[in-house]
Amino acid sequence: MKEIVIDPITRLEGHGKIHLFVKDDGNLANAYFQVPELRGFERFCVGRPVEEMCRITTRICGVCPDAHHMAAAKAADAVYGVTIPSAARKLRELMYNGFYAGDHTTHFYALGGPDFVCGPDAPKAERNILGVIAKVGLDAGKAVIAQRARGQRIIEIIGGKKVHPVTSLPGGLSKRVTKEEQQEVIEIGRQMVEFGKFTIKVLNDIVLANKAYVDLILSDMFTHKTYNMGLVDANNKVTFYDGMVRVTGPDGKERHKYEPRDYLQYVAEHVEPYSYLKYPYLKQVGWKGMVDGIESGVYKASPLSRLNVSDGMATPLAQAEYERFYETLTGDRSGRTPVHSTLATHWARVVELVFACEAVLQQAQDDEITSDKVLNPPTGIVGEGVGIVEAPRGTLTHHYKTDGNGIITEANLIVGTTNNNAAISMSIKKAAEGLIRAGQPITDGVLNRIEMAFRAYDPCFGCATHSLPGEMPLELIIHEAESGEVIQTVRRF
Amino acid sequence: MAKPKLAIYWAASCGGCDIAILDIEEKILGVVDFFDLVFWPCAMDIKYDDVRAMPDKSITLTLFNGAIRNSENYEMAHLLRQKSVVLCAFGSCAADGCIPGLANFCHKQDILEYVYHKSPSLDNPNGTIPQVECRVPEGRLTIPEMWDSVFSLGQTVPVDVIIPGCPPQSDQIAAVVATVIDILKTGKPLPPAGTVLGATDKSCCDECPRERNVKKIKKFVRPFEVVTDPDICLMEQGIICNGPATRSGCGAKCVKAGVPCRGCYGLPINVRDQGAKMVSAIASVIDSNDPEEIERIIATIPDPVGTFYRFSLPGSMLRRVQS
Amino acid sequence: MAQVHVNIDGHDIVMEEGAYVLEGARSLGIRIPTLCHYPYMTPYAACRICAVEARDGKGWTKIVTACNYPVWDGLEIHTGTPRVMNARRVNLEMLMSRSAPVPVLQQLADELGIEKPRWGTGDDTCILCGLCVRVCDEVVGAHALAFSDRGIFRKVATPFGGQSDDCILCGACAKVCPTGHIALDDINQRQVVHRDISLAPNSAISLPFRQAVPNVPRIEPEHCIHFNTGGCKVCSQVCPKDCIQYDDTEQIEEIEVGAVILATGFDSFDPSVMKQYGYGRYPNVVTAEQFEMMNNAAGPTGGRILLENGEEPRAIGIVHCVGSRDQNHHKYCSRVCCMYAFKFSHLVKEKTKAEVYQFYIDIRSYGKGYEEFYQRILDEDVNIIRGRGAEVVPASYRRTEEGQLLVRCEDTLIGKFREVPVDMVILCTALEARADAKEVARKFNISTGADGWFIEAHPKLGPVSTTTDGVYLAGACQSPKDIPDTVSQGGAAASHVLKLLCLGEILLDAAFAEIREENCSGCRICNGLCPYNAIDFIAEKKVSKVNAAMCKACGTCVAACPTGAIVGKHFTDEQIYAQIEGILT
Amino acid sequence: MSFEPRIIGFLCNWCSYTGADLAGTARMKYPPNMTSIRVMCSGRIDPGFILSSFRKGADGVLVCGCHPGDCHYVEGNYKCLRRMLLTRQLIKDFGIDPVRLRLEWVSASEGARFQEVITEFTEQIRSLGPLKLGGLVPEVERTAVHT
Repeated sequence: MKEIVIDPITRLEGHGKIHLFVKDDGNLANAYFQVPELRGFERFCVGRPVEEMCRITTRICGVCPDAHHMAAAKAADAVYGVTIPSAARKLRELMYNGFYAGDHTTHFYALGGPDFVCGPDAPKAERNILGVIAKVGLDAGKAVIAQRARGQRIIEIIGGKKVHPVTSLPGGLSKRVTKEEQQEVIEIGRQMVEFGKFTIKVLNDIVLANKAYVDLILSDMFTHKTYNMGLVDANNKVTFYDGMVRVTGPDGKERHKYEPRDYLQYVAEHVEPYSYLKYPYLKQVGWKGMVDGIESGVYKASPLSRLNVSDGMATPLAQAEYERFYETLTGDRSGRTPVHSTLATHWARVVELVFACEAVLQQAQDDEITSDKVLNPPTGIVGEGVGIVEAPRGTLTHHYKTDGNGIITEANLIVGTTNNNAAISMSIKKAAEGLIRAGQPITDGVLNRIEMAFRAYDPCFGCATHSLPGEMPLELIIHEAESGEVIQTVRRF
Repeated sequence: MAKPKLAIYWAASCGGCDIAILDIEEKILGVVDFFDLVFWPCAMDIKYDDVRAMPDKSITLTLFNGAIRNSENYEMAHLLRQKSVVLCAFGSCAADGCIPGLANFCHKQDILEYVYHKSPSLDNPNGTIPQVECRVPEGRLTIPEMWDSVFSLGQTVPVDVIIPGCPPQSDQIAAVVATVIDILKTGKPLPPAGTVLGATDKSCCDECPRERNVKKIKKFVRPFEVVTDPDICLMEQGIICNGPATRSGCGAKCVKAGVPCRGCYGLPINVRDQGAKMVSAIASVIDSNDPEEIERIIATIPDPVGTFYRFSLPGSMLRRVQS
Repeated sequence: MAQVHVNIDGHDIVMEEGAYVLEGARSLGIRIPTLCHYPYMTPYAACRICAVEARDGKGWTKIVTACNYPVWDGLEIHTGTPRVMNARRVNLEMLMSRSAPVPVLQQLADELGIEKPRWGTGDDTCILCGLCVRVCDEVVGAHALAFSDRGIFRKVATPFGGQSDDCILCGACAKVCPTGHIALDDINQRQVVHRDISLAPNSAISLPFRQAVPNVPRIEPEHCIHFNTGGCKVCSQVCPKDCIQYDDTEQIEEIEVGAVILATGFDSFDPSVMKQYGYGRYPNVVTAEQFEMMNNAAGPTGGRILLENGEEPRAIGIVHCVGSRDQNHHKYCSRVCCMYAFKFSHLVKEKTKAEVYQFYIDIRSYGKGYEEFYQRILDEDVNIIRGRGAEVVPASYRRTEEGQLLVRCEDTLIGKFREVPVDMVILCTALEARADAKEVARKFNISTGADGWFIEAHPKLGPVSTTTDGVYLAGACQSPKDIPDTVSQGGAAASHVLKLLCLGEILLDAAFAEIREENCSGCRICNGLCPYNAIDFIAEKKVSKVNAAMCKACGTCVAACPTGAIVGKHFTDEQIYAQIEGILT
Repeated sequence: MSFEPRIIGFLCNWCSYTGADLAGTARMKYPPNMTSIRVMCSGRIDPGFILSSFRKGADGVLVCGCHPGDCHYVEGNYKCLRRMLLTRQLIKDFGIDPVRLRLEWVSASEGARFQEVITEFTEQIRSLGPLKLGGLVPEVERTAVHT
């Protein structure tokens, strides 16, 4: 038996590690995905005041702090049983959409993008944001950077701070938005929508035009028929900040639809001794191990999942793109037939990107956001609260219990990426199985495809790659399990 | 001549520091252009072994973010110290331990117990706890051991430069980068070890636009309990604000946005313990001489230690909760 | 008013029309006897003794009363004609027929050559002159007296002859009464030691005390008729320089000074809280201060030592440590009592034949000549009993031959319980800090000890200065002390001040706090903390600044400064942390 | 060998330090475990001094000032009082028994009281045993035995 360790695949929220066991015949025996770090937020949040969670849990992830900020804020509102002023609610949602617009951009161009814009087998030197820029032009590159900046700017205006926003409080926000700031956001919104259109164009011209990519999407290697989870609004349209959690089966039929506070009835977390990261699954379906199918409680929570659980998008451009997406991949523009190809997640992400941009423009034009009343100081206290938002990487749950003084006595967090832990492991294994074959040399392409398998999830421990030049460090060491003698090393440069 | 070499590494951190680096926008291109980026695990495919292979002091500048939380962080800190001319503690985690450092309020065992035995959404009938080494049918799997305490970089190896902040503000990063590039170009002398860059020698109040007056506090209130006056010092409105005991450089963004400073820019020059200083300052302005009343007023401060040491627990004098 | 020409006894005089004859005559020095006339009161012509003859020069003539006959142009007045004399005699004799032979009438009778009144004499000492009624009405304004009844029953009386509520006990009626018919019964409440002898000023306008500076009289509003009734104002009418200002009030003046000497002195302990000594209950139990006043030659008794009943005491007990050296009151020794108690014994021995008993705990006669004085007292046969005076009780009436009071104590030298009979007891009351000492201390940023005495800068090295530069202490405000000590401390304080003023500049202690401007961010936490207000906030620079001249280096701002911007010279953080390190490693 | 507590005492110059002086000149005996650091006023005592003392190995910290109302600097001892009450809360949260930090008012005339306080406090700390701080340096983690 040979043993292959890919370490680190990346680091951020802890780092990921892939462990492959190869039979002597050269075929894969098993693949393990490990998350070897634990920081214990749930434990050390105990004793802290609940209103501080918005500013403490942001440090779980510096890439999507806004998601944690919002989830914590909503949970804190619930703890105090307070309804926040509608102006505050609109501002939070506006800020959150702004964040999405920036975050999805980064992922599509800097992380996911290279694989498709440049093509999966393009020389790795090109397979990065610079490669993308080379392909779509320097101006486009600048546009990408500008788009990121726009998202950050909206967060700064409403959240007070680009990375790790601060303004949410139980009962609303600590900061008002001035008319001038509103004008700036509206302008940003316009540019964002333009950028959204541009991105669709890039997708069409460069990606969808590329037959190889479409085949890749549809190839079985990257397909998992699992349950999907995501937030939906009153009309079952995709929403990020607030809504009900909807779960649909591999068949696309609705399985659950519940209020955040009820999440414990639907989600449970499984533990494996070789990874610090737990494996959430659908409680009522049950844990059958890391397998897909309607019998297995494994679910995905990703842009793709959100599209799959929803009946469409709330804005025109996005809706159009949504229909085109399903028409292309399932032939059914209604979206009732789910798409299971993990690689389609990138396209789904573009759909959401467009939606976010449109939403920003729409919400920025609502004059109520400049209202003075953004905080509604709580009067009583309930003592328990759950806050769920859609993080770009999946449904994010914050759950707090407090004493009468609002001091945390128990905290439970199910982080976006964690939802996909099982799915990611499966994807990796499946990819590895398909790629590591008797007699086949293990090449750099092999590594990249294995990467692609989970990069699609934009896993938060992959946030790292939201940066130049957009590659995962990846290394395979193949050696005799017994002697430990290295037979082959493949390394990317 | 050969480009100066730049390394960026993260230990126990959230990645916000790197996002902050990205937030310097186009300037990042200039950085990549000026430096020879030799190590950036998030971005490049350079392994530890390669770093080990590098000659000592061959890396001109290493930006080290994240706290020291396990043996791997620890070894990397030593390795990079050995290989770098200038080792920079980048961001609050490396400087003082930051939010992950709050883990020092509990012990490793508490964390494992809670996460794998007590958390409400758990399904763990056998009470499995992840093991450093674990056997699976195909063989043996290992994961690093987590430590009981979190440490700052400075407590692990000597640090040359500190860039504080959670995260350091992009404009400050840009400025520091410019300075460093300038130093390297013109061959100016390096700043003395332990120099703090990207921040000033004053406190957060310096950048805070709010009007301040003589303080006398009868009762502390929490940020959400009152709609605050945007023009008056938050502390005068009874809200605990760490601004006075926090280095300036962040632009006082939080207070400008109506939330009290929690001290992410770390302790000011001449201050040895951020929390102790806050205690001293806060207690000084309590408006009572009667022990019972003082106790009552103190009781209105929620979670004093967690507030005063929000970003600097591992960097503090007592480091962690004892026993 | 028209001027008129009048001739009195051949002297021409110009008077204002309507003025009375009596005025003109008196201005010419011509004596016209009166009984019912008094300045500041309207003439009443009750006694009619002031009869004179008026003529117009054309033959018309008439007897009129000078006190209320208005003058007119061309009027001639004759005051000595036989007709006038006769009229006066008749009037006087009639008056005498109902009145007792009081001195004023006798004297007048002699003047007019009446050996024996024709209609004999009566027994009424009141001559119904009405002065008392008028003074009470017109001057005092109390309207407490009036005439009642008619004819032979006419008399002066208070309403229904009872104690009048309108009477303010001013005594004016008694003062103006020419016959002494009205005597002021001392029923007033002013604090007295002895009947008829008040320790309060005997008149509403008086000098506070002999040595008062400035040595001018002042009015006691609560005793002044004017302030009680709005009337009187006699003093202002008699004052030739009209110095009397009724509307004068206390004024607060601000004076800029370079230094201050606090010499606010002490309060004396109120012994009435120590019931066992019966102060307030037994009139012959007096405090040292009251006894001192009695001894004052200028005092109410003219320096005589008298009992309440005006007799000389046969034995006097002097009780030491009243309120001093007492767990229930003041733990400290008042320091001056022993010696003044000796002085009292000496005075008593000098002025009276009385026995003196001293009841003491310990005799503290330190100091130059003190012990010698003590010895002298012993030689003067003063009884020195070692034992705190436990109680003062009245002697049972059968046993008053030696004294009306008994002082009880345990004589610790003979180990016996004793009851010492005395007539008078002098309580040596404790010196205590002024009631407002704490306020004053706060005003000057100095501190008081637990007993309320001001705390000096250093018990040995700075006994005159305080923690506030330029503020010095003199006398009993710092601690109980006698006159020599007070004088010397006062001198020392004065010279300290002079040193300051002459120098023109101040030498500062090198230890003070300093704010590093480059680190201060103007959070203003320190601003409210400085007990000396030495920290200013410079708004334009947004930094705080320590005024080194005012800083006393207590370091409370140094500890408080959250930015570590304040350096405490001589006690820097570096120094203290180094000490900690040094001690523990 | 028996445990000898190490105690740091912060004494104000005017009352407590003088009181200690008096105890000395009056030849009063008290345990030698306390080493004193003189400050002008108890108001100068920075909570940092106390944490640092514990950090550097003190088993107990004694803070002495003038009696309320007697402060040489008017109210420095009240500021000290407030700081010590909050500091006590702080070290409690740090898991250190708050009785290890003691605040006492000792006047210049209370030599005997000073002697009492020191004796009593020393015995109290002795019975508590040494204050062992953990997690101070990374090196301990590497050698630590983890379960």
